[in-house]
Parts: sequence; C-alpha cells; structure tokens
Amino acid sequence: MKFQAIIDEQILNFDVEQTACGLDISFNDNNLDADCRPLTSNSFSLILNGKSHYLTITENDNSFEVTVDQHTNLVKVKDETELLLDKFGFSDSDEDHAGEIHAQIPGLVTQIYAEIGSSIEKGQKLFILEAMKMENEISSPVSGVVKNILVEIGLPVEKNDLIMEIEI
Amino acid sequence: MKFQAIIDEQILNFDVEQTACGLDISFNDNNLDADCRPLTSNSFSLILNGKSHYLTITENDNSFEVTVDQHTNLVKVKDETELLLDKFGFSDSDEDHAGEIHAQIPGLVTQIYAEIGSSIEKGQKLFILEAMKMENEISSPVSGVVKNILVEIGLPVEKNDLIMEIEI
Amino acid sequence: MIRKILIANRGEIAVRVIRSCHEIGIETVAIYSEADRTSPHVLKATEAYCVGPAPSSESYLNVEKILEIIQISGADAVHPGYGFLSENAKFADTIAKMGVVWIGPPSDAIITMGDKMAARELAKKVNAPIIPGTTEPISSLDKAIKIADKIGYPVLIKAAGGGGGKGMRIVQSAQEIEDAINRAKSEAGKAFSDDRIYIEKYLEEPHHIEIQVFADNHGNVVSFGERECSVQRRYQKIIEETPSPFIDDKLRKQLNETAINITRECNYIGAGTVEFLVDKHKNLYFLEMNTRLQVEHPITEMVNQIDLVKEQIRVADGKQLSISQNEIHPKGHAIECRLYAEDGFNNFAPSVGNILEMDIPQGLGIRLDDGIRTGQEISPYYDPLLGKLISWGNTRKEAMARMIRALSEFHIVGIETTIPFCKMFIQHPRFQNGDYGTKTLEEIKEELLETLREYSDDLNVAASIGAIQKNLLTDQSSASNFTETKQISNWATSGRKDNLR
Amino acid sequence: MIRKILIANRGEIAVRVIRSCHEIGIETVAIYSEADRTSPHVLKATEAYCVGPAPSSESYLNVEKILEIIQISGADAVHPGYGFLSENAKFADTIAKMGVVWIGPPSDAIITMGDKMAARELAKKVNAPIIPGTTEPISSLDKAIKIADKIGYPVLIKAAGGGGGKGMRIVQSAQEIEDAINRAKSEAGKAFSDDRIYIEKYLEEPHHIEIQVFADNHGNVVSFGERECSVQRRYQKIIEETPSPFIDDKLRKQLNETAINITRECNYIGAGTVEFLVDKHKNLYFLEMNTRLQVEHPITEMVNQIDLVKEQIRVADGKQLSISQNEIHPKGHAIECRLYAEDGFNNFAPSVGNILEMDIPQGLGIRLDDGIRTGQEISPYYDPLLGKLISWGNTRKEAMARMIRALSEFHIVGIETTIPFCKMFIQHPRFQNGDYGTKTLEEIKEELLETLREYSDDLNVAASIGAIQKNLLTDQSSASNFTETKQISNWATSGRKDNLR
Repeated sequence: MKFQAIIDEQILNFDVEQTACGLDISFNDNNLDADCRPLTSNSFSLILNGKSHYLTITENDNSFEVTVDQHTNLVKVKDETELLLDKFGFSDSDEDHAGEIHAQIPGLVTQIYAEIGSSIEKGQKLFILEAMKMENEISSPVSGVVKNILVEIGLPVEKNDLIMEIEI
Repeated sequence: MKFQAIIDEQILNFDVEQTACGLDISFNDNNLDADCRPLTSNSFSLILNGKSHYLTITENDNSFEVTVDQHTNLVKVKDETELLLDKFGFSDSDEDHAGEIHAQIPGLVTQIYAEIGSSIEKGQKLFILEAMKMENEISSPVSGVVKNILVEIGLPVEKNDLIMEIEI
Repeated sequence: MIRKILIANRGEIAVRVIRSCHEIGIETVAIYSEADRTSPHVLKATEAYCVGPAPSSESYLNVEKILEIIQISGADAVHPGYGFLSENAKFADTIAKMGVVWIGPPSDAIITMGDKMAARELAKKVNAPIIPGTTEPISSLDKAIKIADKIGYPVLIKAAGGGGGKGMRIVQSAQEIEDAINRAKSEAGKAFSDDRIYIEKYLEEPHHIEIQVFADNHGNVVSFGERECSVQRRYQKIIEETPSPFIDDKLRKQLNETAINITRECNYIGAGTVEFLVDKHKNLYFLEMNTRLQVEHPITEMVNQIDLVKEQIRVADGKQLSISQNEIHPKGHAIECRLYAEDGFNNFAPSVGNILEMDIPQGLGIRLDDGIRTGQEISPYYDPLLGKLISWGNTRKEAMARMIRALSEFHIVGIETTIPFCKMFIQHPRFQNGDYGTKTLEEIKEELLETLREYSDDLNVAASIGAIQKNLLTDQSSASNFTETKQISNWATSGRKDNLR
Repeated sequence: MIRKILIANRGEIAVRVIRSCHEIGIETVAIYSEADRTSPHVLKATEAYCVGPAPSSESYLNVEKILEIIQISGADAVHPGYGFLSENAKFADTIAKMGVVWIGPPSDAIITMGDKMAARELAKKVNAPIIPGTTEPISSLDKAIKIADKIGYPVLIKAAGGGGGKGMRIVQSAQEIEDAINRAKSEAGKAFSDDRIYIEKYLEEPHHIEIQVFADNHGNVVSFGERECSVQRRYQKIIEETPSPFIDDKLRKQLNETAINITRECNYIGAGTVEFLVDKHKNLYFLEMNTRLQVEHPITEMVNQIDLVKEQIRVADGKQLSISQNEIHPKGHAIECRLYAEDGFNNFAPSVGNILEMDIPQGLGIRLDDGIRTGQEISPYYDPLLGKLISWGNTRKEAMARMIRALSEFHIVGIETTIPFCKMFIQHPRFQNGDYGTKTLEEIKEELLETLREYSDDLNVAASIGAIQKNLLTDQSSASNFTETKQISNWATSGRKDNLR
C-alpha cells in the first residue's frame, strides 16, 4: 500500500505492507529496517536501522503532530485513495482556511493592531490575547489583507473562536 | 436509585440520585457529604466528609476490586433490578464455582499435593506453580473433597486454566 | 505544636508543602477552586474544601472563604506558598489574630520589604549597595548632568511619563551626556507630553543572583547560599542553578553577609530571599526581598540536603533552626528547569489542554516537584507552571549532563511544555560555559530556533513512519471516510507549526 | 576510551545503567527478548536489537546471539548488570578476548568467589571469620560430639541427605548433644536412607549485612560502607537500609576491613559486595562475595552521593577510582523498598497483567529506579522485580517517614505489587525501632495481616461509593445485561481476596 508523508514541505514516498510480524516498510523503493510498535494510544517505539526512537503522536485536524526525540513536526499522511483523488484533481485544499486566525486558548482580547482592509505581512502582530496571567502576542501566519475582524477589545473569546480572516 | 454494596461480608445500603452537580448519596438513610470524581478510567478522587481519598478500581468478574488509600477490597454492587431479582430468588449464585481452582498466572505445575477423592482443609496446600523464577505454593480457598485434577506434573498451564475442582 | 496545616495555594507548591507536612506527621487541608477539584494537591491532602469558582479572585484570593475553611477544618496553621496571599500582610495579620499560626514572616517585615522605597531605605541603613539613581523625576538639564556625573558612567536615562523604550538612552561617557539628555527630554515630551526623566546607573551584562536566608525567633539568621537566576524572559525565570558559575568566593561572601544584614535589620522570621543584580564588574546591588518561599528553593535544598519547608514549620512553631551557619556547607551543584505549559519555541505561547500521557524521568540525582497528573485538564485560569525538574551532581558538568538526560526522558502528550526549550538552552555553549546573564536568552533565541530547524533526514523518516502507523491504527479503529469535511488550520497549525519547521 | 556499551540485561538495572552512560556521553545498546520489545530499557537505549524468544535461556542467556549483536552494533564494552550472565566467568573471558571491555571483575575473581569452598579458603587466609562447622558429612557419634564441643553452643545439626527441616536440630548445650545427634541421625536415616549429618554454629537472631567494596587496577581498594539487608523472605531481600541500625562503629570498622582484605586477596577489580551474617552477640561471619553490582546499590549511592555505575565504567576504562577511602564519609540515611509484582499479603504470590495506570511519588529525597511503564505487560518470564523506591533523609527517622509518604503516593493499577506490604512493614514498631533480623518478616507476617483486617467503617463506605460510581460509569458506556453469564472465581477472587478481608 502506497503512502505519502508530507513533512517540512518535503514529500516522502513509502510503500507499506502489513505482514504477520508487523509492517514491512519501503522508502524510496529501499526496504527499511523499521519496527514501529504502539506503547499506549499516543506513544510509539520505533526501531529504525537499530536506533531506538520514542515517538509521541496526536491527531491535529488532518495532520499528525509527531514528536521524535523531542523534535515536533506536523506530518500529513495520504493513503492510496487520497493519492488517487489528488491525481484526478479532487484533493481538498487546505489553502481555503489558511487565513483564518482562531484563538488557541480561551482568553481576553486586549489589543488589536489591524483594521479591516489593512495589509499584513507574515509575522506581523495582529492582536494580544490575555490568558494564564500573561499577555500573548499573536502574529500573522500569512501575508495578505484583513478581510474580517470578529472580536472586540475587552471581550472574552473561547478556544477555537474565529478572530480574524486574512485574504491571502 | 437504590444500591447494595457487599464488602467484607457486610451489606451496605445506599440511595443514589444523579443531580446536576454529581451524585447525591445517602447511606443508611443519612445523606453523605460525598463527592466522587473520575481521574482516569481506573482512578477516582473521593472527598467524603472533607477527607480526601484516592481510589483505584478495576472490574474483576462480577465484582470491583477497590483500593482505598492502599487497602484493597472486593466490592459487589447490586442495583435496583438485581435487588429485585434477588427478592424473587433469581440471583445468580457464586457458590457453583467456588471450588474451581484456576491458574492465576501462566507457569509450570511442579508438584501436586492432593489426589482425586482426598479431603482438603481450607488453607491446605494443593500444588506448586513455578512462574517468574519462583515456586508458588497454591493453597485451597475452601474445604471439601477433590473432585477432579486437570493437570499433570511437569506440564505448563496458561492463565485461567482450570487446575482442580473441589466439591464443597 | 502545629498539627494541621491549611495550604492556601494550589499546584506544585501546594503538593510540595503537603509532602513535607506528611513526613513530619502533620495533617494537611487543601483548598481548591471549582476548576481544581481533581488537581494533585486535592488528591494528596488529608482534607480538601472548595473555596470558590475558577477565577483566583473568587477562590485562592477569597480571604473570607479561606478563613471559614480554617474554622471548619480546625487547621491550626496556614502555609501560603508563593504568589496569591503569600505577601499579603493583612491576611498574615488576620490569621495571627485568629490564634492560627502564620507560616511566614511577621506582617511588619512583609510591609517594609513590600514597599520599594522602604526596602531601599532599610538597605541603605546596613550599607547594602543599591542601584544609584534618582528617585524623583527631574526636568532640569544642569541637575541631570550633575547627577549623571555623580552616579558614574554608563548611565541609563528613562522617561518619567511612560515606558516602551521611548526616551530611553544608555550614555557611556560625560561627552555624550548633554546631547543625550536633550534628546531624551525632547522625545519624551513629544511622546508623553512630559519631559521629566529619571537617571540611574546602567548595569552592564547584569546577573540576577539571590540569597536564601532563614531566621528564627531566637535571634539566629543564616544564609544557605546563592542561586543564579539569570535565565529569564520578561523577568520570568526559567532555569536556575547553584552555585552561580559567575561569582567568586569574595563576592559570595559579600552577598551572603549583605543578605543576612538586611534580614536581621527588618526583624525577619522564616524563609526569605534577598535578590541582587550583579554587573559584569562584579558589583552587587540590592534589588528586593521576597518575604516567602521562592519557586526555585529546591536547588538550595539539594546542595544543602535540607528540607526548607520543614524548617519553616519548625520556626513557625517557635523552635530554633535545626542548623547553624557554621554547619552550612553546600555540596555539589544543582540546576532547576521550570516546566511551563508554554511553547518555548514560539514566543512562550501558553498551551492548554488535557495531559493525555506522561513519562517522567527518574533515577539518581533527579527530583521532580510536580503539580500535574495524567488526565488533568490544564486550564487557562492560573500560572502556567506545571512543575520543576531538578538535577543534582557532584560537579556542574554532572548536574548539566544529568538534567539533559532527564529532559530527554521526559514526555508529556497533550500540551506544549518548555521541556525541549530547556534542553536546548542547557546544551548551548553559553550555558555549558557558564557564560550568561539576564539578556542571554533574548540573544540566543534565534540561534536555538535555527538549531531546531536543522532536521536530520532520519528524523523526518522516523516521524513519517510514526504518522503512517498511527494513521493505520486510527483507520482500523474507526472506518475512515475520506470525503468527510475536515476542519483545518487555526493558528496552532498554521502559525505555530510554521515556526517549528 | 569506552564509547558504546552493550547492556546484557533487562528491566530496572538495564535502565539504571543506560542513564549513567548517557550522562557521560556513552551510547548504549539494549538487547531484548521478543516479550520485551516495548520494555523501558529498549525505549531508552540509543540502539536496540532482538536477542531471541521470551525464555531467558533463548535470549538474555543466549551468548552466541549477544556476541553477534556486539559485532553488529560496534559496542566496545559490555555491562552485565546483575543476574543473567553477570557472574559467568566464561562469558567475561570471551568478551575480553574479543577486545571488548568487560565491565566487571576479572574472570579469575569471578571463579574464585563463585566457588563456595574456594571463597571460604580465601577468607580464612585473611583471617575473616567464617561460620564454624563441618564441610564434610559425618556419621560417627563421637566425632560429632567432639566437633560440636569445639564449635561451641548453640550448634545446628543438619541432615546431609536432604532438606525441608527434616533431621534439623538446634542444640543449646553439651548436655543435650548426644541425644540430639542420635535423634537427628535416626530421623535422617528414615527420611533419606542416609544418616550422615553436618554440624555448624547456630547463629542467634542473625542479621544479613553486606559491604560495598570497589577496586581499581591501580591498587586502590575502598569500602563504601554497609547495607542492612535482613528484611528477607526465602532469602529474597525486600527492604534494605544504610547505615544498619544494628551495628556499632567498632563492628562497622571490622566489617569494612574484613571486606577490603577479602577484595584485595582475590585481586578484585570493579564493584563487589561482601556478604556477612552477624549474630545477636555482634559476631560477624563471612558468607560470600557477589562479583557484580548489587540490586540494592542505590542506598549506598544516596549516602555517599556517588554514581557507582559511572565508577564501574571509569575503572573498566583503566582509570583510577574518583574517590579515596579517606574521602568516603556516608551522610544521612537511605532505605530501599523493592517493588515486586507480588502480593505481599498473600504469600508473595506473583502477579502478571497490564500496567493500566501509574501514579509515581516524587519530591525531595525520593528516587525511583524504574523498569516499567504505563501500558506495559508484565510477563511471567522474568524476575518479578519492577523497580526500587529509595528514600534519603538526614536521619533514619526522616528516611522512614519519607518512604512511608512516598509509598502512600504510589498507585499502580493492573497488577499487585509489594507497595502496601512494604509500607506496613516500615510502619511496624520492629522496623521503626531498628529491632529486626532475618527472621522478623516471618515472625510479624500474621500481625501485619491482622492489622490489614482492621478496617474502618469509613474505608468500607468509601470503597462502596467508588464501586457504585464505577458501576454507573460502566453501565453508561456499555448497556449492561444482567442475564449475561459471568465467569467467576479463580483463586484470584476466591482465595486471594478471602485473605484480604
């Protein structure tokens, strides 16, 4: 079964067969000496070419947040069906939502640095969210133009509330 | 809802109402100041009359093995339906199986001290099960007569294998 | 004789205090907000009572309710921990007047040392150096120049009317001073309509160093040595160690003596911490005194092999300290890493969520002061400190290696923590060489991020295999539907993770 | 210079060794049986290789396969831990001949001290007292009486032909000896068709005390002091402490000197343990020498603030010990509780199963040497030792109180452990007063069970509420069917739990 892993803007191609002794994994058509076993729901032990790695994995929307030896990466996995859909142009694009800025934690918006219509550079600060006794500066993940601001200064927001929309 | 807890050969009667703030529990018709919250699947925090208790609970056949502040007890719980069945004589009795001696862990039977037909006192040793590099002496939980021996010396047994039957 | 202590706090410090109490046969009373019903301090205490809704102002700061719980539980002493009501003189007074023992200094000492000006005056009395500078704003150019000359260069000019760096100037020599003051006044005038300025000594490459003091009411005052607390971000300490790799024995002696003098002068009783700034020329300046147990007290305990909470209870009970100054000989080296629910590689953005799993490091020389458990929900209501990991070693090298080993074994699933950041910071040459001050974190932040990006191909392949395995397991447990609409990208996914790449 | 160590072991000791290696920058190679693929030592090592199927004989004792893994991994040293191949002289030799460093004593020392008679002879050479007695069986009455007189009363008469207490007799005085020997011979003759007997000194209320020694190949031999290991069941140690509450400084000096003499005499290198029996009159008798790291080595590490595994590696690397005898001054008190997968209150019946949850004690003065993780399946293939909990305190009282505090915080769900037993044992007056020997556990076992039965009504109500709550949650998550046939009562439910009531 073919899988594509998208990590750090790289595309890695794997071929995985489920055998009696676990998974038989090829990477770039080379067979890997890899043995990956679940420890608990979110932790795995991977022995890859003799090296032992401790992985913790949580699902995050359509990606996996994978921590290997304490380095965290987002990994997207596409299986054969999804790869086929991609091929025929049916892939669901993430881009539609890329400019949506949500609150990662509940808090209080105490400052807004942008207005509707203003141009925003990636990394430019957008607003301050006060939570856990701290002021948290939220910067824009993308460059674009502010399309919508859905909160007001002084109002509390819940986790995942949509705060701004930026047109890329 | 009425519940009966059978613990340490005592029968304790509870009346439990599920309210918005948790359970409202009466014991012997006295309302208890009790607040019991799950921590994980098998651990609970109970605050009973101000005292904080840490409980771990696992299900064990038709009983719960409850550890309170490191004291372990088996507790049987009967709800209203079961109490009703009891009343009409439909209760399923445990006694039928009380003389069945099962292997608690996999191992090797290296000694058998009883024969079919021999009288056994409660606490008398029945056989030796070798496991975890140790010889484990298994004593009889009941008094009675050996009805059946299902293993032979030198043969391995799996967990929960029936080893002996004792007629009480 | 104290028999039952109410701990007016939560989190790791409440657990810390409970442990010492139980070891000396004292019962404990926990208080908890509605959000904390199943937090570790509630589970570990002998008794526990609800003190109100989640917000601190309605729970852990709810004096009336706390007094009520003292009555109900029959507690005969109160330990305030740090933060919350620990430096509230009025609370201390109320407790004492109820006939309940306050495990902390007398309210007079709290008041004096809590007032910046009063503390400065007291320090002057015992000849403790304070940072030279004006305490009143000035607008006269002549006067400003005179003061700057008197303080000695470099000096710092600050606008009286506002902050944010506007109007702030470092002046290296007398030649630059007139021009600098004029520009600062003009900038400040424009920005805040107020051209008055403060002038103070500018400290070069300052270190934040503090001394753990202890006093009983039999006249004994001792020092347990210093803690180097210069690894900071926005004045929030992150890594502490003792002894400080920066100071020498002469300076150490000076710091200890100054701290003891200040402690004695304010009629202190109990555990306290005297904070200093030390510049690169090894000049020390008194900063303030914290009249309570400090977050980072465990490193002092490790090198002195003493339980400071037990000493606090002893002293509050009217007994003498169990140890005298000439018996105090710190041994070895200790380091503490604060575990915050924050992403160290994304501007320390706070993280909330459920702790799904934890794998905690153990073994020789490792101590964890923990305030969390598996299954716990980390809420946004309180300080993000989850606990503290402490290592001890015979040498600084061993303590560092042990800390790195332990941090590498530490896995928390469900929330972001400062564990990976602390590990990289300790591995950095600046920390390894003991060559850091309060500004080092800011200076090497980008470099750490850069190092993080240097991903080996092996790790990418490893991560991919893990994701594929998890994907297969997920598919097996719930038949997946690829046409299902998936909700994507809040700033957790798009913003934060971009930074991690 | 050692760079990569293969650890020919599993469980807590493998994890213990890995930790020290990583702290000094040495890579580690784990070997694992098929049953141990996801055990902690595999997860924590740098590299890991399968060594065979579950049974020890096919995996951890599979020398050929281990040698192969040494080659594949490029390990340049082997640490054997304890048990398995650690006292296998041939293995040690083979390793050394491959040009790989053996982290243990030379094979000659292993051979000598592994042979009971040779060890006895060596001990005699350095005038170490051994338990007086016959080494050959005798059947002549006259000879037996002479020997008994020579040894001095009380003496123990044992049948040469068999065990189980048959034919065994304690004789207190010369008046009783003739009759006793006759009866013993007759009993033994009947039972084993062999009337020959051994006679040896009977030790009254013996203590098992051992000395941690260490030697390098620069001629240095040191002692790190004693460990009191008298809390035993069937010669399996359960709780150890240092210093021993039983011995005085004179005896301590004698034990240390004797141990050092023996170590020197057998040309020892590395960590070793010399075991003694000490009777109630404080006479010491050499028992044997264990030519490897001991399970209970951590208590010695705690009071000496030293890492014995790092010393092993130093010494194996040809370096000198990092410490000399006059620098060794044990400080404070340390206790170790062994955590076995056994039910301490039911004749230590072993327990297997999945570790569903763990809540591990932490904080000042507590150390856990662990070999288990949440989610791990405890299999019946290996020793039931899960790990060791160690407490340190400034005094014995503090170390005991801290251990009780920590044991109270320790929750393992899914298997039975010795945690509750250890807690009650340490709380018992015999342990509290330091008034115990090797027979104490057997003596107070019933009393402990009795105490356990003294249930308060409160605890019964608490347990019932928990069960009802769990019942409700279970019913909610899976609609229960009361007519379902339920399988009941193996000896887990009927036998074991009866005992607990």
